[in-house]
Amino acid sequence: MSAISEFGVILLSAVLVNNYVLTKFLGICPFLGVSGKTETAIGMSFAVMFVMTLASTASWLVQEYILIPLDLLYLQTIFFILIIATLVQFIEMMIHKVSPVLYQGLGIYLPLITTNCAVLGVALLNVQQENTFMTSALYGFGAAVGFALVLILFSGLRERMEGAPIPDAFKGSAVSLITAGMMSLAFLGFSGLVKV
Amino acid sequence: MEQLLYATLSLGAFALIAGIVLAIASKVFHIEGDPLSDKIDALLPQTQCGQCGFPGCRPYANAIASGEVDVNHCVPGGERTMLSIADLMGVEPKALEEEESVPVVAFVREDECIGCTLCIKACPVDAIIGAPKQYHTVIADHCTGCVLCLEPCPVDCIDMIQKPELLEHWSWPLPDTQRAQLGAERRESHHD
Amino acid sequence: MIKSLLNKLGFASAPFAGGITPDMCKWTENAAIEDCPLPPLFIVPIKQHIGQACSPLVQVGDLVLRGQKIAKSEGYLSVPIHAPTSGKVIKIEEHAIPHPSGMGLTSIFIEPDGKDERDTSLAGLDNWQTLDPAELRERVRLCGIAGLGGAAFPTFIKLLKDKRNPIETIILNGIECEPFLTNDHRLMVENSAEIVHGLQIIMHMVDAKKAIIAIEDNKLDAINAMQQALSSIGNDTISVASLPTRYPQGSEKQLIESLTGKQVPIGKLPMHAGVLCQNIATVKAINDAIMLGYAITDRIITVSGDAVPKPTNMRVRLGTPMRFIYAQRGLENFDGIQILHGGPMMGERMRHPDIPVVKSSTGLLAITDARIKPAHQVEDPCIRCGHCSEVCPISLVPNLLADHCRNDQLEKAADYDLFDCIECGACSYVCPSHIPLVHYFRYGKGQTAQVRREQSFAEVSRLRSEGRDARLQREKDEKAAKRRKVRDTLRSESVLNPDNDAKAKTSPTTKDKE
Amino acid sequence: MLIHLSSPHIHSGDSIRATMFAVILALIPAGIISVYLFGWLAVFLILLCMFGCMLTEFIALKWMGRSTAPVMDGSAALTGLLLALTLPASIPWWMALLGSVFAIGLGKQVYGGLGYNPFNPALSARIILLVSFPLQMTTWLIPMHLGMSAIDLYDFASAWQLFTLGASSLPHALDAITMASPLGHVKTEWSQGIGVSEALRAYDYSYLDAFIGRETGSLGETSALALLIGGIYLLARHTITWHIPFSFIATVAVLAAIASMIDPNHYTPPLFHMLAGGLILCAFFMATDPVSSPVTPVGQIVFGIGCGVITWCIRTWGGYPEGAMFAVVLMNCAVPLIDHYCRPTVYGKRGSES
Repeated sequence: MSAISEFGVILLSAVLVNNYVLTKFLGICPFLGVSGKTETAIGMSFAVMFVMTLASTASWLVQEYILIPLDLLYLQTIFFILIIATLVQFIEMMIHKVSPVLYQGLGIYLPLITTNCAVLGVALLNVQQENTFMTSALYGFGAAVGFALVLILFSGLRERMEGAPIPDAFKGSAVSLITAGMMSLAFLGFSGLVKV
Repeated sequence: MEQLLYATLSLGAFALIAGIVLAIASKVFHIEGDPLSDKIDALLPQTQCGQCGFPGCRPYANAIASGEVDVNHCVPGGERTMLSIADLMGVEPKALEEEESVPVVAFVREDECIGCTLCIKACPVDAIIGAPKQYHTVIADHCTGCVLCLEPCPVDCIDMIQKPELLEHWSWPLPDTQRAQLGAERRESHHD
Repeated sequence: MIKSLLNKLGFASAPFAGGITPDMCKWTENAAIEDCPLPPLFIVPIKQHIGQACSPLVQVGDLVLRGQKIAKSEGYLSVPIHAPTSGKVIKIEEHAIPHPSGMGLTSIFIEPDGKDERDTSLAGLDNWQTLDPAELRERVRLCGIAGLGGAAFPTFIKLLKDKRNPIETIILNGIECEPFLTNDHRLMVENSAEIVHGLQIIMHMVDAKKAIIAIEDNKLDAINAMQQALSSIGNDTISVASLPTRYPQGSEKQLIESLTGKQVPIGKLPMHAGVLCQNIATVKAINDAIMLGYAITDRIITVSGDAVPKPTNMRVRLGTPMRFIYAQRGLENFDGIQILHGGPMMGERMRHPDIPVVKSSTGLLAITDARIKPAHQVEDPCIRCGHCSEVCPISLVPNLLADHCRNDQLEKAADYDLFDCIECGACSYVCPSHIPLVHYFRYGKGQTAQVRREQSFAEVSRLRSEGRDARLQREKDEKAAKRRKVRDTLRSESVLNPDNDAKAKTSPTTKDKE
Repeated sequence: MLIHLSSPHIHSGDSIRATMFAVILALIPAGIISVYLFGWLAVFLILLCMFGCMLTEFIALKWMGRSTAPVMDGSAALTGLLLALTLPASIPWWMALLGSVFAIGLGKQVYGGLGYNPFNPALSARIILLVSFPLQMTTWLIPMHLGMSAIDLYDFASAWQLFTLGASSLPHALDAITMASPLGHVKTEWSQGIGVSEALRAYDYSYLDAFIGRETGSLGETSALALLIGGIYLLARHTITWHIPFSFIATVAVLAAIASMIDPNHYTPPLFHMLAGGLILCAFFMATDPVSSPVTPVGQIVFGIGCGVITWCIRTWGGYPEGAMFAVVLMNCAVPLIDHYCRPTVYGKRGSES
């Protein structure tokens, strides 16, 4: 398989087939937390894309050039969390400067990207799958795009549900989770699309 | 032992690098002032009435921006102001502290006015004119209905009267149909 | 056949977007215009146009003549009001006007003396061809002419000859796409010569090269009448265009698109597209104002609807109460009947018949509750069928827009182009869920206007408050500076003369009290 | 009468009920074909699903204390009919009933009833069933006209037995009454290295039969002819517009044409794609469900193209042989965004930009 088509397969797999939110159920917290408004969701998507792509490349570098040579694999989680936390702090300051409204809109969920299990999950899976530098960057980016895709789609659906006379028992998280479940079922349609 | 040294050193070094990066970033992205409170201030009705417990609209805006107070203390702004601030801040709307009232303006019963100028001093928007020992009059177009002039008046000659409804300002109410009521219910549910 | 099939499949190429073809119910198209007798009392509101209200020129007890100016215009966007007949002013007070709010406006009550004498102070301008357009324009304003198509926009404003925006084409709007209404139709059949003459006058006024008389193809006799009137004067700069019947073709912007293929840009006027649109009845009124010196005191009104025993078209004096007009056509009991002022698509429902007709009154309909009910059913949820956006002549997405209005999301509504809506009602007409979309848009527009008023008021208040704070600060500073100065001088003085000390201390405090 | 009555004061007379019954009417030809293929079984399933949906709607509304009038507006009956037409004939009755409950309960009433469901209720239920019971949902009975089936479905009693007690109660082996669908057949053969044309020849595939509907599949998806008759009726009645069906089917056809030109041995030809599986049913009746599809014409075309691309991709490379219903539900997710970004150009904007 040529390099380009391999990259394509990795992207497709990370975005659609093995979507982190809908098939691996990682990153559910921001998925439910910041999907109330499309604008906020788009902001969050870019933030996560930034963090995830950089985190997966940085963690690959750390893994390859610090942890393995020094035989410190048991420090993997701490190192990765450190990387992610730094990146999140960085983007938090940046968003606060660039868009105070988005900063307010994201609220607590912005620093919580640190504990977004999808980010750590991507970093860990990357080293587990023994990806190369390029593929891990691509994988991180693809996973982030997949996260962004479903987050934005979901925010659109939730905005539409805003004015609906949803039965009291299902208002709020209940109907959101049902919708997410339905999206997850629909994404099952992509299963088997690429064999990785 | 050597292993432990490597671990400590590498982690320490890495943390140091991260710290330096963040320190530089915080310099680069340093923010002057608070753009958020400007935005909130623009949403407030500027009655300067002090019913929120702050000495005017700007201080209240600053307090909201810093997260010190809830968004539901502005009485004259009513529900719409509360909802738009809550929307801006990305917080859950809260019920208003007090019920909204009809818009009013102050009116001085001129035959009773003794011309003490106390109300003129109290008015936050300079909407009362008059000189010492002369009748005072409220400029109805500028009065915000803040009622701050009632208290200082020694002879209680100021009334709050309902703002006259103008034909040009009339607007269609929501249709009195099924879903309009649902919408109203939904808005009411913010109150509980 | 093929065309109608294509139409149904949505392939049709249309002169303007959207549109509907409702049952036209033109029951009175063959009914000749009848004169409505004088009512026992006229009620003349001091504002009958878009713009600023007039201020009364007469007092209670004054005797007036027909066509005499009884209220003068205030501001630019305003035209004066004239007495509909000769008689006596018996009172000036607030009275209900044709407005959906049911609210009132200062009105002049005139009791006719039955002589119906005309004010002859304005002479005809037979030599209009040699006169300056500005002079003719002033005459149009003086005669109180406002758009008689229903909008009542002061006509003289549109007749401005502007070098930057030269008028190429005048469009004479004889579309009358509202169901039921036939007043323009009958006027074209009966007064075609005056209409053409009036058209020539305004062509002279704005120096237009050509004019098109636009008539829908369901008014063949009107098309014939206009063509005959044109051929009798042998004018080849004016043409008659027959357009397929479709609502809302009579809307100015849609008509311009139908005829020229051009759209009037958002925020611009037809004159920016080189077009001037005038209504049939308005042009007739201009002709009378120039040729006879007549101020506008009457207009043609279609009296129709399934609750009117004898529907017809009538020449009615402005200020005649609706109840009197209906009574002329045999309708006296209004139980179970809704009164509409204007056509059924854009007209407003009146709460009672004791309201006078004004310059914007194109029709008076009386519809039974049973017939009006389907249009005002309790709404079902929107099934998003999209019929509303198909028929919207502005290409809005009415169902989403209505959602935003309903939920008070006014900024979103503005983003969805709420303010481009012309409230033609096509969306509400086709909605299978009976959602009163236009009502929601009106609500949204009203709320937005309210918010804007509040915002500008808040802005003014803030400036005043800041000004006051600054003033107080300044006074404080000044006082402090003064005090400091006094203290300094006292200190230097007290060294010399200790007796002054006590006196000096009190002086600033007394000043403070003032 | 209300106090504030805004214009307009006349109405076209259109209603939700009329719309729903028009769609039900348009599905009658497909229903007839299903009875022709699967005998009484089709009748049982269609009635069960329609009844199940209406009953669920009634119970849900009653439970929530809302008016039960919407039960009779035809939308629940339509959902039931559509669901039944997407089910394989051999499905156990309780699964069909479960599907009806899912369709109305989870697909519609949870969101507040008619007009608020983001996903097509019938297809939501279909997907839930497919994921939950993959075997039963991909078992296809041999249609009656082939004369090869071991049971006679035109016989009320034996059809009833199969319907109530399931295939295991029959004396025959399952193989004796079931066969593969064309899409599934081609996919399985390819996985064993057999090319398209050969696989179709082995299947005894005929385009004419596929067009008329003389093949196996879900109840209502087999006959392109019957579905087209219904679809054209809806187009002529102006219940749906051409945008979604046309762009959906055309996209699949174009992609299939390009692919089969490149490698005719691997990729099936466009006509096969158009006639196979639930494409036409989905394009005319599922994707055009007004509630879960975009409002604006441009949005509808985007929606249709999206459905087409996903359908073809899943059919060609995916794990499932048929992707049309996944495609529609996936695109349903994107409808709010499509609606927001594909609004038509408002009058006068064109002019003001130039």
